[in-house]
Amino acid sequence: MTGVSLLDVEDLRVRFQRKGQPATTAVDGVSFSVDAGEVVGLVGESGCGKSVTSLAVMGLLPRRGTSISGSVRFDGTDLLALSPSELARRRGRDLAMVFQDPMTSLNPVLTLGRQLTEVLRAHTDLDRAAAKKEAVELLGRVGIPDPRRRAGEFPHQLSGGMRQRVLIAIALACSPRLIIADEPTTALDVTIQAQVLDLLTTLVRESGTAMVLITHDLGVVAGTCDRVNVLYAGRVVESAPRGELFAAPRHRYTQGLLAAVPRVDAPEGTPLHPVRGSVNDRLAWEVGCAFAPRCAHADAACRVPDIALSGPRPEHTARCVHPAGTPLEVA
Amino acid sequence: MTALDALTPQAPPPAEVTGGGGAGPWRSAWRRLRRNPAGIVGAVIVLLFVLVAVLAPLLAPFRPATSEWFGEVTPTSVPGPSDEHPLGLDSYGSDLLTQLIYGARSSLVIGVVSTAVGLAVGALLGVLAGGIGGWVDTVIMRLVDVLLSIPSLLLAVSVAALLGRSPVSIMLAISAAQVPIFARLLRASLLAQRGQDYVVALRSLGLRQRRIVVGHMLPNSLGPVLVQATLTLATAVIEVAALSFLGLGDPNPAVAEWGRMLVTAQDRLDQAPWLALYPGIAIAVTALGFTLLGEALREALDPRSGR
Amino acid sequence: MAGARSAQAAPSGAAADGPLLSVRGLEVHYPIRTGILQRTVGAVRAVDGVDLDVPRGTTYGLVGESGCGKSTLGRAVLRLTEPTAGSVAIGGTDLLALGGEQLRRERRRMQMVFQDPLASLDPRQTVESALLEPLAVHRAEGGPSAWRARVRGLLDRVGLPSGAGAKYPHEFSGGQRQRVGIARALVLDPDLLVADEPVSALDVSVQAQVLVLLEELQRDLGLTYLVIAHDLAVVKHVSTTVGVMYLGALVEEGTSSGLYARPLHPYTRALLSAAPVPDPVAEASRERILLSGDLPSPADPPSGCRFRTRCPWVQPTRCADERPLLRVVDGHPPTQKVACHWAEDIEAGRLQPRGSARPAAPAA
Amino acid sequence: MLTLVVRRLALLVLVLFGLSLLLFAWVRALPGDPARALLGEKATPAGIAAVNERYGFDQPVWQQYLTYLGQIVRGDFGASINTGEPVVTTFFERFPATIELSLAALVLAIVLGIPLGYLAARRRGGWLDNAVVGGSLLGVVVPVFFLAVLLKYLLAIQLGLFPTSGRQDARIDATHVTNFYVLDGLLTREWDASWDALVHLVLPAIALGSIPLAIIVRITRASVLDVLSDDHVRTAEAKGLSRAVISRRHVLRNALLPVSTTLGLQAGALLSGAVLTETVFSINGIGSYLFDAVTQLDYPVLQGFILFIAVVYALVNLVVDISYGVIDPRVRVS
Repeated sequence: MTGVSLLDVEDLRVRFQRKGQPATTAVDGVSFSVDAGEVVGLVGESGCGKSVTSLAVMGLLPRRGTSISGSVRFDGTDLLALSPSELARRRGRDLAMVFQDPMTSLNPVLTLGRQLTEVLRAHTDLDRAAAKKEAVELLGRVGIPDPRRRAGEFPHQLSGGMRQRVLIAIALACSPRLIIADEPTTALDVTIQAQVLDLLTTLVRESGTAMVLITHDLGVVAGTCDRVNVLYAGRVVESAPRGELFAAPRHRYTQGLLAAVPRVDAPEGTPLHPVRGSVNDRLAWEVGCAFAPRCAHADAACRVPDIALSGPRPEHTARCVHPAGTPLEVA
Repeated sequence: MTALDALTPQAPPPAEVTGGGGAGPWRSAWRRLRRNPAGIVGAVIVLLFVLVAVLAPLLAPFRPATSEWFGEVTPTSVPGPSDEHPLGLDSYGSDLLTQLIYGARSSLVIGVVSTAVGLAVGALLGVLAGGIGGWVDTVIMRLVDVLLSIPSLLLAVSVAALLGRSPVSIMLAISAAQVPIFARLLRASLLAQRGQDYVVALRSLGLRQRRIVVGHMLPNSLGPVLVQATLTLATAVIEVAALSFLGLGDPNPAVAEWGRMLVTAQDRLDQAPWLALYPGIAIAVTALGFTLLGEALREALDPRSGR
Repeated sequence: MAGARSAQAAPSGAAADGPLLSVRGLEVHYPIRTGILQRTVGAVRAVDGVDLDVPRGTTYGLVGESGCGKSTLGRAVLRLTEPTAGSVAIGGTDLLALGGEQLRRERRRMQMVFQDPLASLDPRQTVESALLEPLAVHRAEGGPSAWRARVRGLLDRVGLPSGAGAKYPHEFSGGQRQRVGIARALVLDPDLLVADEPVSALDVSVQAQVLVLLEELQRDLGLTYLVIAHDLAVVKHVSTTVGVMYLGALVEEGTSSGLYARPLHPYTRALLSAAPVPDPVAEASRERILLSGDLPSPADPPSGCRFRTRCPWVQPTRCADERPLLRVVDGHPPTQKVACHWAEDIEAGRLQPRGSARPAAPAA
Repeated sequence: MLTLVVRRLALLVLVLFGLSLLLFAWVRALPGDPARALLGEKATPAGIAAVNERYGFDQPVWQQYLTYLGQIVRGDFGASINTGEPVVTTFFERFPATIELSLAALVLAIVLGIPLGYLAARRRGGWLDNAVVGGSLLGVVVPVFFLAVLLKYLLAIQLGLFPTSGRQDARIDATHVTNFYVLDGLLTREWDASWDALVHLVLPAIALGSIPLAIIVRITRASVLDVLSDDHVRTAEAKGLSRAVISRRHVLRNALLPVSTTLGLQAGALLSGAVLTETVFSINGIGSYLFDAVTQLDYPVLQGFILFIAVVYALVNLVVDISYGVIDPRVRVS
């Protein structure tokens, strides 16, 4: 995991300072990497910092009242060190983003075609007509029926699923090397979610684009990602290849989540084991594991600062003093 | 981990423990209000204005509208500041400071009474329209449409012209322009709440419609109404003056009134511009006080609108 | 939990052996008005003929995607939305026949748990006063001191810390708010609880707490639930019987274990195949049925079978011109009913889906 | 879209109908003999007889109303009691002055207000923002007639930069075609006349413009702040578009939608303000006509005036709504 990755996020920290309010730390030292062509998941509940991480990588956080530290290396360049205009030249061309809410993420007063051509025109030297042709082609590629007519329509004339397809087309327009998809299907129905996930993974695999998939849904991750990073309270608490994470989770939080989620394929009478408390009940990392107040296995040893990501193998690490699989589990 | 874990009471986050009895929406609004400097400035201005109006007889050096020094006013000059008259005389030979202080009094009385009447009538119409709905709603809202189709000052002018020139008619004229505003505000607020989950929940608990409207929906509309009333006081102060300016003010020359002071000052603009300046500033500052307070209230009651 | 229920309620005997909730031919149509005169030109058929029975002490899970009419159905059952036609009986009492004041008194027997607990509570009311108010309105037994004790007991029962009563809704976390919502629904000691998406607004780790609480309360208090949700896993977990809704009507109904193990309706199959499972092995081996297109408008539903425009198994005969009714299929228990003309042939594999069904994309 | 227009026109008819009822009731509610009340101090037996004949006060009330309604529909608003001139004629003579003034004020407010509001929002919390917010607050609280008096004293009387009153210097022999003096000068190529009318317009327009300016600035600022936090602006940023393109195409364009609706609502405030401004600067518009009517209780003029204003106000708002539909595809298509 050294230097060869497409995206290398190292010790990313994001603090928000709003006037008259105490500063809040949204991201507290997140590190992960994405190799070319790889699909990496960032999983966590509300407030775990997954969306802030993605916005920080894209340089989309408001400048005022935000302090960011650490490094975000994309193909060797530290994105955090780029000027706003240099970063803007890379956004949409090298790395692109798909947002959560398709209903609000498109400009309501511009035609779909216009919203596609403007990104093409910004990053390629296509002329107006060529860009228009390419836009129609893109709409067709993401499965929008009758793309030529749709290109002249406005966002409100499309269903949520169709709009999300348009957003995917916009993200893919300039063949970026990395796509960050932030809860791309959360606002959609199950059957539409299946369509959109299928489309997204197919297109990404076909074009060899790497993808960071951000979600709260472990099921979505299980069907799509190569590697998974689990976030809690602004830190990666577990990082593992997909198969291992679900088969042998090490962090007590990951384990708890998996036991708490009902499954459609569970045999009848399978009990649920809730995680107690809420995400608001947490320790500062300076004091110990943030999950300790909710953890059934926590003891005094969990209340030491700077618990490192560790594990028997570098591919599967967890930030846990009493990881699953150690003798404590029988207790 | 057993299912029982989920049921054991959890320690609330530390921040909540210190609250003690819990912070109601009004209390937290009050806290936000106190932290807003513009709101404090507004509140101070309003307080001073009310004090001056109430204590006018104590504060003013003379009795109002006496024309006691009429002899000192000539067609070409009005005496300026002197030891006896800190701001000089007005064009009728009364003490200008006294006139200004008593002017606060009539502004306050007319402003408060007209806003109270406008609020009462408007709120009643709004509650009937929003609470009952159906044809009652239609009739009331069409009436409101008619009233709103006339610019507010012209509505006031018409009412004042109809009722003749008297203090009561001025108050009614100004409140007539406010009725549709409050009626709309309350109706919109009630309608917006009618579909909200908490109202549905109250219905499903078997509460009577009247209790839901009076006990829950109305208190939840109080915030916007309070804000509007404060902002309306600013408009009222300006409109009183505007009516006087148009010659529809209180005909009693013994009543000091800022708008009329401004009108009469116009004739002597080149000799004694301060005659216009002082009442003008008084109107603007008073309106500023109510506006600042109203805006601060709005922000305090709805933290999300914080801009 | 000695009930605050007065003598007149608690019907025993005659009505007790039938289902607690019985819905027949329920329709909720919203008129569509257009033009200058606001003429009614049609109707949104939000709920378009639904029959269902929920036996006492069981849970009926209603599942479907947004816009299928499940929430409208839930509200119509409680008469919070006025049904256009049909009947709703609770413990033998026909709700739709009740006048305003009778209905208001009858409301204590049926309560609702909302999706967004914060929105369902008056922001200016403390939790205690929100729970006391219904007791006072219905003049429950005992008087104020008994009511207070009941509220305290209830808050404790749903797992809220002592002192929660004096707080306002916004001071709680999401999970705690939903506990407040559940406590409020229980304060009148109802028989039926309609829970509309009770956990979908909550964090994943907190959802299970609320589901477990609902289970325990049902066991201890003998409650009957109608749970409405879009999450198939949640519905499966809590329900005795599951109904699948599409465009205002039930397309399949069955026991939770039977329906999930052997779904008959193409839509049920597609839904189940689309529901993500947190297990890569299961994900990789599942057959995935991808539906084409979007939900048709409930204002202009397709003729015949409403699902035919998206159905991978659609046939040139019958589907377009004959509306399928719920029926029992050979080889399946009589509890499982499906509204599909071709259910047997599809299950036996005699009919093959159009191209869109295929195994999940290989992961890497 | 067409439905909207027709519905709004239908509503306008309804409102006018209600208004005519109110106005009719108003005159009937005047104390004492309506004819005498109408004529006031100028009542002579002959005058009373004439009024009685015109309004039919000796007929049943409903018939009186129908007569009145019929006159309105024919565009007959009666004649001024003071001058004897038909109300409608005087309106059309004087209305151009008011429109000219209002338009000048509105143009001033738009040209200054939108850029200022936009810049304030973009530099939220900066000195410009604070100045703009403070300035717009002043615009709201300083009465328009006070501002007019102040401007007249400082810039006209003291500094002599602008004329103190009127629409045009009496010494200029200008030809008036449309009664829009600035336009007339341009049409007849009397450039000096046009220029002089323009100079006369400056102070009144600034005074009157203070009202819409304050409001346009605030709405623009709030609306831009809203749009800036919209998801679609973030999408535009994620596309890597240049700042200028985002500002123009994705922020300003969307932010102007709510601004355009408030412009219509400004029509009312503008008309009220015009009455006061015209009084201060002795401009012969309908404002000063109303002023005279009010001071002399000229009821036919007041009645006609209110009806007329209501129509203008409603039409302006209708035009704004239609243009909103043209700008916003969500309204246009559905």
